[in-house]
Amino acid sequence: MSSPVTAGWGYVAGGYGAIGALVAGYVVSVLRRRRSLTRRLRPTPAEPALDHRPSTATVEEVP
Amino acid sequence: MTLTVPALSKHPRRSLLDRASFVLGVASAVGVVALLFLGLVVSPPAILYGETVRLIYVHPAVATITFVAFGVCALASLAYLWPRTRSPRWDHLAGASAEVGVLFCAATLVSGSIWGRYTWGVWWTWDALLTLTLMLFVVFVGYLALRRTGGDPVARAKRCAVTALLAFLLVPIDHYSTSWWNTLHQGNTVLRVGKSPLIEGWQLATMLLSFLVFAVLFAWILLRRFEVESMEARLEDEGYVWAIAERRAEGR
Amino acid sequence: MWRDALLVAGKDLRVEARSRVTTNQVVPYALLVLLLFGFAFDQDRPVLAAVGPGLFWVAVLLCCLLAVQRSFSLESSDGARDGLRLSGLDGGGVFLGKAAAIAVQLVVLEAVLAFGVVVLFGTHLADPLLLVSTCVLATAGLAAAGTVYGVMSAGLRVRETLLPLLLLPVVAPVLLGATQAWLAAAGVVAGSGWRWLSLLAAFAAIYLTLGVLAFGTLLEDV
Amino acid sequence: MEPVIRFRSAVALVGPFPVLAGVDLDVYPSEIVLLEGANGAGKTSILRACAGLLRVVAGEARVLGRDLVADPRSVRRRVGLLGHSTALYDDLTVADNLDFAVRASGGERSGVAPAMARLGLTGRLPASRVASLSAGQRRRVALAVLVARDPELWLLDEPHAGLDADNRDLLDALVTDAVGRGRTVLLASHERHRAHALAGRIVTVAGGATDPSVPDRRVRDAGGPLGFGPRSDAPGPEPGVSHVA
Repeated sequence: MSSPVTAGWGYVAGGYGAIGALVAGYVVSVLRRRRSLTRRLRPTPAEPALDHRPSTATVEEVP
Repeated sequence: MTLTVPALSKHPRRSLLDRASFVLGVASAVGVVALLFLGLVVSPPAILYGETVRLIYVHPAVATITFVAFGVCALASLAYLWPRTRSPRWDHLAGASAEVGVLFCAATLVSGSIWGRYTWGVWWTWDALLTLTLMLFVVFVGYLALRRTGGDPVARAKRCAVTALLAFLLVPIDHYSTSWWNTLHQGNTVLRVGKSPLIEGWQLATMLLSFLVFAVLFAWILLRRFEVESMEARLEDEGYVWAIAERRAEGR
Repeated sequence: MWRDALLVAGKDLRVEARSRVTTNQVVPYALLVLLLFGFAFDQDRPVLAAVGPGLFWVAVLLCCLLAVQRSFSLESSDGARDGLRLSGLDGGGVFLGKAAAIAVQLVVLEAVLAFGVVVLFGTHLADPLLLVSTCVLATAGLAAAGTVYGVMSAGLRVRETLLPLLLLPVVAPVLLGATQAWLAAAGVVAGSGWRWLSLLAAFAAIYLTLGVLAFGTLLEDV
Repeated sequence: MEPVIRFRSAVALVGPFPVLAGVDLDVYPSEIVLLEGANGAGKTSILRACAGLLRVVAGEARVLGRDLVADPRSVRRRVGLLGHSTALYDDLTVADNLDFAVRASGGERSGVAPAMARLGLTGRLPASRVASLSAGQRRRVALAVLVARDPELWLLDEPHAGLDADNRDLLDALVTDAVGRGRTVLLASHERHRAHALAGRIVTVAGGATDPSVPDRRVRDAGGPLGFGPRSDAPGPEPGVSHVA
């Protein structure tokens, strides 16, 4: 059995790697979804993006 | 004739949320780097565990965040179910925190079993806390499956809110049932560390830092995910206005 | 509310009496499950005897799943679900009614299964009082939880696969508690089985109260 | 006179799709109103909305004085909906079904026997399982439930479909009786001839809304207090009474 000190690094790498991969992978997916959504939500130029829209959207706004 | 359709969700104010999440983003990035540096380089290996003690800088923090995330989900669900405080935003928060919770729960389980492999020589033991965490993971995966079922958004939100509450009620029940059953776990030196005599100096400092860093990271991810959830709802919501116009055109 | 509950339970049980689905299909299925366990442990009698209670409760859990799916398939036919909504029955009443109907069917199943376990596995069952009270509490918990998740997944297209995913992990504590109580009754496990009953009682209480409160809104939405 | 049904630009959604996109409708007590329109125009949705089954998310929706937007469940026991699906349990017998349906909605069992007699559900029918009945018979059982409950508002979705000639006459008689007893009827039907003979007023539905361009046509005075002129705020239907071909 290799001495406990060196054997430990394998597990440390495994642990950090696992958490890192999971968290990083998820963060990337969330950011990508967020970017695509902001693009799809880009309103017509007349209306500023993500402004304080009135709580009810009235049909009038629909051309 | 004006036809008003209540937007099912008020979208988050841009300035406050964006600025907050930007700051959080930077803070969590810096925190992670500092934690890696302290955890892997500066703090000494322990006598008994050798290098694997470094796992103590990630595993307990991730585990704690898991419970925090599921707690946020349960509270948001409760707020949604309560008629006075009902608003779609609670449902979005519940959905976001559940998903982040499942992520951290997976991280906890993986890192826990890797560490268990070293210290107990086995990937999995039917220990009270491990079983509880795995139970929570399975139950909330079911919750996420329920979130994706379609239909009327209000109905979906109610179903999910009730499930989230039930899932979170599982925590105390499971806690007792599994702890009566048996427990191998080391007690709270691993999970919630107060001033623990077992470790001190750099190790303790790094560990406390790890809780802070992961808390900030959690908050940032949650905020981003919450924004995504709200935007998705708004997209669906805006669809209604167009759909109503098309529907009426059908009639003419 | 209790009048509504009786009405709904009466209806469900009368449907069962007429259609005989549980007695003709679920009971044989339960015995089949025991048989499969027998094959799995290749008739190693001492092991089977010791593991009997656990297998019993796993079989009960699987049958509870079928009973819940059957109970909510009644409503999915020909607009019956709208009928229930339209009738203006009290949500809590409908919940208790359906849960009671499921519970009755489960009790019948448990009787048959207990007989099966004793015969097939040769499990020694002592302390009948503890056994029966465990059954009563566990059945209440299973029926309540089953009804809550049953109505939740009833309206959805993916209900067949969603219900097990939602229900089984949640009733795991019941499986654990009931099995431990039975093992204690059979003297296999040290310590008193009564401790586990308090767990089963807590579980049943939580799901019964939450079911009565939430069922109305859950039934409301498809 | 407080209308039994009062919808103002009511919107209802099924998932993302707005089945109702701005419905304006007034129905007054003891009136028989016919909803006409193409398939998918929203007739059934209007009936389901009136019964409180379909949630109205915007606009105003009041039935029997109750606000459906706030609480759709408040009106259900006073309303009867006869839809395409009969809401019966196949495994139960006709008698069991009727008994459960009536008692579940708060009615008395006493109403069951006369209703069955009225609908000709006699002989071996009461004891036979609903699963073994023909479509026409099933509709008669569903109709019997409605007759036994005798709610204040009758919502009939294509009631004549699947009924043979004399059963249709029976239906018309039942509806006329109900209106005679002060009940109100809102029905959707494609049976132009029969529906027009039955209905006092016709509202056209298109594109999930009541179509303002087509004025409400008055067929004839169907008894009951109908002669109170055009509705206050709706587009004025021409007062003259013309028999619509």
